[in-house]
Amino acid sequence: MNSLLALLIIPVIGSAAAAILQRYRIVERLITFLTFSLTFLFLFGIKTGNLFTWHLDFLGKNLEMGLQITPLSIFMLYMTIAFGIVLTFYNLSEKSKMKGFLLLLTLAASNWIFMSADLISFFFAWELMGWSSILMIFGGRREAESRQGALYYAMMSIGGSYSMLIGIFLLSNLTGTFSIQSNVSYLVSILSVHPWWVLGILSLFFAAFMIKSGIFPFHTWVPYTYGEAPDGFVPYLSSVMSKYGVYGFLIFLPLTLGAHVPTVLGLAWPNYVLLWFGSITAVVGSVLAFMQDDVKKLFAYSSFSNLGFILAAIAIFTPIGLTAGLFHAFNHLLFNGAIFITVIAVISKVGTTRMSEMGGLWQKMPLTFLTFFVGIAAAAGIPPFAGFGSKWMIFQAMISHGLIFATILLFFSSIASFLYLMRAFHAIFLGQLSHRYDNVKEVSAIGKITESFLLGALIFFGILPGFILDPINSIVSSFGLKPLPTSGYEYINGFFSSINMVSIFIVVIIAFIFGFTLFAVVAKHKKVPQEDNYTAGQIPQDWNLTPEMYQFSYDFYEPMDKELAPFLKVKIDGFFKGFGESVEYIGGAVKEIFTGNVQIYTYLAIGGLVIFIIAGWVVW
Amino acid sequence: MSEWTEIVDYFRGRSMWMLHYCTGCGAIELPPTMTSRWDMERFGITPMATPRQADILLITGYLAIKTLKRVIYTYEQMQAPKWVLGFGSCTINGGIYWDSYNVIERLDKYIPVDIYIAGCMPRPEAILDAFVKLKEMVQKGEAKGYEKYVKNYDWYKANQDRVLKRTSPVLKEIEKVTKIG
Amino acid sequence: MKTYNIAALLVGVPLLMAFSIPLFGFISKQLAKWITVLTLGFEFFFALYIFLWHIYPFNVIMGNWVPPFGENLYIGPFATVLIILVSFVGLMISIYNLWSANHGDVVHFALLFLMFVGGSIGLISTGDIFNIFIFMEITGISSYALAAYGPERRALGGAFKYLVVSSIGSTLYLFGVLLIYTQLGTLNIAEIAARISQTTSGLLTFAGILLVAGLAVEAELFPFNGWVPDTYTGAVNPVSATLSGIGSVGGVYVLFRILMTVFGKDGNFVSTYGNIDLMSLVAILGSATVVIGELSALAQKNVKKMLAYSSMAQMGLVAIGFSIGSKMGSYAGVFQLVNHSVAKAMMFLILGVIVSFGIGERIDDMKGLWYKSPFLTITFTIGSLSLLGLPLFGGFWSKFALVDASIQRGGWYDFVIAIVLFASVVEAFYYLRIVGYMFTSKPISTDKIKVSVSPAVPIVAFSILIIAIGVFPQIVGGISWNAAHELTDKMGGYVLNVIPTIVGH
Amino acid sequence: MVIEFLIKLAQGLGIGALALATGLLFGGIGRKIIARIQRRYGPPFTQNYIDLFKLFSKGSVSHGWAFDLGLVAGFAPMLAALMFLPIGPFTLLPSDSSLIMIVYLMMMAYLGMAMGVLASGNPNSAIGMSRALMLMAGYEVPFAAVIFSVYLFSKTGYLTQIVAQQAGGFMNWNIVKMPLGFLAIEIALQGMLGEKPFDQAIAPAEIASGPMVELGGKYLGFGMIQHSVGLFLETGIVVDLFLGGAPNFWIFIAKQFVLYFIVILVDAILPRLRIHESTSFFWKLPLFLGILQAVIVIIQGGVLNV
Repeated sequence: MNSLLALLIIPVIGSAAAAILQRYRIVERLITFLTFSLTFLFLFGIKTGNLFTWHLDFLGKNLEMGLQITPLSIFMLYMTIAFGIVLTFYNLSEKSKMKGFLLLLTLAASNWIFMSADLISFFFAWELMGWSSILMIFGGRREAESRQGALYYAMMSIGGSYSMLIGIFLLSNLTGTFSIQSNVSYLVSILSVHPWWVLGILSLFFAAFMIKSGIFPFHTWVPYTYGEAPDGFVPYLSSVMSKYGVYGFLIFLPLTLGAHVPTVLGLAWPNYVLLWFGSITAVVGSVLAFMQDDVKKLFAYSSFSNLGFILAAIAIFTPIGLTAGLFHAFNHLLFNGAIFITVIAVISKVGTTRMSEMGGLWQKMPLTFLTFFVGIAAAAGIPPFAGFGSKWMIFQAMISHGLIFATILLFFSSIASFLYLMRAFHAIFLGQLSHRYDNVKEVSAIGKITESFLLGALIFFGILPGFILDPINSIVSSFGLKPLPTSGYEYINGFFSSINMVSIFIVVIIAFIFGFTLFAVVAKHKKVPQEDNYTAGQIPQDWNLTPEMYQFSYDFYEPMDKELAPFLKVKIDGFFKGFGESVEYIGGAVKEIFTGNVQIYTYLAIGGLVIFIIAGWVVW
Repeated sequence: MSEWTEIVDYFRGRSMWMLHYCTGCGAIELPPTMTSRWDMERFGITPMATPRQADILLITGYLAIKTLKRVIYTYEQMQAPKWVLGFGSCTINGGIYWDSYNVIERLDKYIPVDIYIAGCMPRPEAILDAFVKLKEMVQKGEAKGYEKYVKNYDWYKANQDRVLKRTSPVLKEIEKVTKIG
Repeated sequence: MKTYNIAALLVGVPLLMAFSIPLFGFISKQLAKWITVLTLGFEFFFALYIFLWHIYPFNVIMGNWVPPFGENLYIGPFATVLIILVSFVGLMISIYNLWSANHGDVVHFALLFLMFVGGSIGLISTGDIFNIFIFMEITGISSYALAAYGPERRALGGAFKYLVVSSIGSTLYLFGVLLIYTQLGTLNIAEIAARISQTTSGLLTFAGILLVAGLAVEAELFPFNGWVPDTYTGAVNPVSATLSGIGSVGGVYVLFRILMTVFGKDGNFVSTYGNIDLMSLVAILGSATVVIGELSALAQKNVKKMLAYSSMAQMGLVAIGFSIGSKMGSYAGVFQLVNHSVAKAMMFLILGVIVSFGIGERIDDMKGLWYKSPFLTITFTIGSLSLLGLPLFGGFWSKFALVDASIQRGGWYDFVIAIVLFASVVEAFYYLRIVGYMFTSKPISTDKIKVSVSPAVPIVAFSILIIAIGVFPQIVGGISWNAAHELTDKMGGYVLNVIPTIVGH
Repeated sequence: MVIEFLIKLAQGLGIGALALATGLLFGGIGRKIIARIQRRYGPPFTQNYIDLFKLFSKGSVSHGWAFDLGLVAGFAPMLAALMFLPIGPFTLLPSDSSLIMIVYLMMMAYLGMAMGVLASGNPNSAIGMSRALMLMAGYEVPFAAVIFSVYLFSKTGYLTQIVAQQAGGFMNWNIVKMPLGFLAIEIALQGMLGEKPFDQAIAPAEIASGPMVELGGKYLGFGMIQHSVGLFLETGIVVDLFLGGAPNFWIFIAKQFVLYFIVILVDAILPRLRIHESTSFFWKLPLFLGILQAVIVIIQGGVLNV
């Protein structure tokens, strides 16, 4: 079978099988996992330049729908399917809700998005992914909220798709073809002649991509949706599905490469604008994240904040910017996946998503704790874990253009990410263990395997980034740019510097060994239970002090509220909600036309006729 | 080995961190002791915030049974080596509260006191004198109150229980109140 | 001129069987139902035969009187696709009716139903504007009666409203026909079409306006569609399905047959006659209908009423598609019409099943349907997603074509399509809201709904059809394209096929 | 190979010890200076060595392995970061991205430390940590602005090279070329070192010394080492960036001491701000200075040719 077709057909068949057998949960999960694995096997058969086209007798045009493989699509396919395998493997054992057949449909759509050679297949796949994920989000932990979340997502997503649809037809009417390549090259050719027109088309497309990735000002749906989606699906939603927007941007961004357009600080102005959208997203996400008490919402904000980083990086369409963006996309997939999988593991054990109700779980779930720790260290960009290299490259890309304000925004976001990550870390795993969770157990064997794998991957790709940078370099050269120099798997080569990650790793390890030796040699310590704590002389038991009362994690950054209040007053969310409400209000008013009174209907009909006739008379 | 212990003891004597448990009026003597007139930091003595960090427990004044309980708890939270300074007459014989029904008379029946500072109030000079004495004792390896406490724990415990028993009805009441609240 | 007179059975058989149903009814009530199924099965397969063996386009000539002198039926691609659609939907609803006999007088119901379908087929196939009026009256009268069926009092009210507004419509239509006859002296569509461009009488424009207004009642265009919500809601569900899946098809057919074939010009863009741009008029009506329909549906708490408003809005989309005037636009219109009537008929039937199990028809009552019947939930979802135009479902391609056509047309249609798409977002909201209620929210009682075979067959058939169109749009695409060709190429597509020897060409 | 490695190891430990000694000495001198400003005699300037020695010989409590791991994780990356800092003419592990490595390794140390103290489960340490992090959100932003200006100005992140660019006398130092940046980083330094008015995190009288509330004995010792090495590193970076590095170790620590002296003077005369006041302070004046510096550098032609 043609591998390209197999990537689409196998998930669909798997989906049908899973739908039929969904009554038997374990079978359904197994089918989901196996389908992902099988799809992955077929990935080895594809090569750059593979093409597949079929003709569709539709629209009265010679409509060619095609699949094609570029280095970028290979990279995306490997990344997303591999993550899907990890997630579905994890879901084999856990009780988290997830509808396998919809996930597999999403997989088919996802593969199709990355492989589509023309805008019609792209749109088709995009919409398919849209509705299958919408249906998936129904049926989260909390019923009413998950419905709201799914609807919010649906509204934004469908709005975005329609905007893209209009863009597609505006474009194809001029070029007479739907092929992505020829449309993009057409846009390149008219960019300097009709810049506003191109901008109009691009903004129609970019709106869809921004919505999907949750870029400011379309970020508002993200927390509602990620926060309420079924636990087994959230990692996929935030790690994989947010990357479709990135892929979309990468389709259109090369068009400013060869064109003569006004530049700002060496950046073509459309890129400059996108860069600002990215930077603002990064900041907005981080700032809103550290105000959150709901752990899924917190990482939802975190997720789109990182997407802001990625967008800012790829907007600087230089070799280092592109490399940094793609590298961060990969790292984000990895650490965000690790974080979300550990988070849903915790949620499934404690049965709540409110962080202020958790705490001290490191004693009960040590492996989960360690995975989470490494995950947030990577998210904070700390060497030698995955996440450091890409963040550092993003900063280099920005500094090299002298984009001081955007850089500072991003750096602030990076620091703020440290804040919210520490908060989640503290509130979930550190601090006092409530007696409610005395019986909490570590995740099952399958969960342990998944977590160890993610832990290993975070370290492995941290110290040997070359395994990711190599394919990224081939993507960079496929865009006609000169890739960054490579010098071995352990090096991250940047603009200013090259970093040998292995050497850092070794130095840190030696320092750790020394630290532990010192720790073991000097005076001995006494192990005490966590309740034995400094309480200013009060004996906790006398005052009925329970561990959860002795845990400070609610409203952790309350003093910041005051400083950020002016910024938090701007409520984009409120705008969308208010818009929705007023539409509903107008709907209520319009409904009153149909009063149920037949006389009114008669008057309406006659009135309509009279207006026609008068209008006819006047023009006549 | 003994040389090593001597060295350690020498440094311990030079760096004593103090947790002041200010129950009574004696606390008023501490600010002058710390500030420019007498400056106790020149002996390496610094006030500390928690029992985990402290070497000296300085108890300034009378101890009601209620506070005694906290003192014992705090003392047990401190880690060896640790020393106790009883400050003022109240810790020695109850002072003016000698016949009170709920104030203890002798602190060292409940926790081992290394040095008492007599007086009502003792002046900062007296406090500094006590610190210097303690330093000398530590450096000579004589201040071993904490070891005494471990050795005679049963005796101390019995003494503590005898008086602390009296607080239980009150605390029981509180328990009820907090439960209802 | 190809003729195929045996095709007169398409119109004749259902009407004949309709009037003989009381006879069968004497034998057994069940037999009356089965007769309906058989008749419509015959219709469907006959139409399918015409389609698959490419017999269309052809004329059916009554008593050897060639048009324009005699009465004729003309079955071109447009008629073929609509006859297949109507007979298919009719067949499915009649199969559904085998089970749902709880609306009173079974025999007369079957009679009226068959009469309605037969009338619609006649309406679609006839080549004579006065016969159109006759068939409109046949369908009209039967549908008033059908709409009044049901145990609830609101059915009567709905039927009465339908009757009043629809009578206004037919009166206006009749006036229009009268004016045309006085000006041109003929009733044959082909001949009128051929001769109309040689006449410059303003009265014809006036006639056009009257015809648009009259037919807009059946085609559910604002402001002539006041009857829609009450009638649809009042009628029992199979009747609502019939009205929405069959009734509106006939209305749309006539409206655009007259606007495009009669009043249109040759060439790609058929729009103006006289000074009044009738097509733009319809586009405005269509846009208004879409917006008003969607907004009204948004505010509804009653699912059935919501479906009614949504029907209205979908018909607006169809009208916009045709009104673009280009081939692509007509294509989008035909395709949208097919998708709409299939999906909407199915959803009304599903609602009928739900209601028959004692579950209310408000949104809140839909809560947790997934736990009661995954089958109904999934099929309802398929219907909704198709109406929203999401891929893998039929509606995707028609909405796709609609956007393409509008943007090709350019000009103020860019705004029309923007409005339409915004309205579609609104539509997505209320449909997905229902779907959300169905998928989430465990209900208080999880008594399983056992769907018996006869309602399950049409629902399954409709769902399969929707997905089949979604995956292979060619099924409908090819013939719709031909239909679009017929509509936009007035002379070559229609007139010369009916009367090859037409004067003045 | 092995010999080479062992030599490096020994040198590394030596640097660690030296940095620790310097850091502790600075701390001791700082205490002495403050005492003198307050007209006290003050402790001997070796007091910090004595304290550290005592702490390592004293018993302590542990709240579990995460507590232990956190303390070591707070110590080890600090030590690792030292290896990349040019101390005078000497750098153990020259790397052309030394600046960013030091900055990020220090962050890792804070992360580890935070993990340890939060694992103790004491709300005071949580409050202290929350304050420390909020303060960090303040001072890191102007700090970053200055670092970026230096990057743009020197066109490298290699500290040794930055030092080399400043060779040839006082007028070549970056403090002369980028005075605003130096000002901003000196203010940021005040916050980084947690000296008054930015010592909210370890306010002893308010929240019982915040993060350190459960630390005793060797744990507190590790905390002290971390602080001292951090002091050495942070002042060391500023010396390398702005004060032209140093030809030998003694001049290096002399320059470091000058920076620390300013910090101590400010510390001695100011009271403590509230946490949100200090955070927003950093977002105002120092950030403004830092950005102004960066803009000046860009205008002077600091943009790299890509």
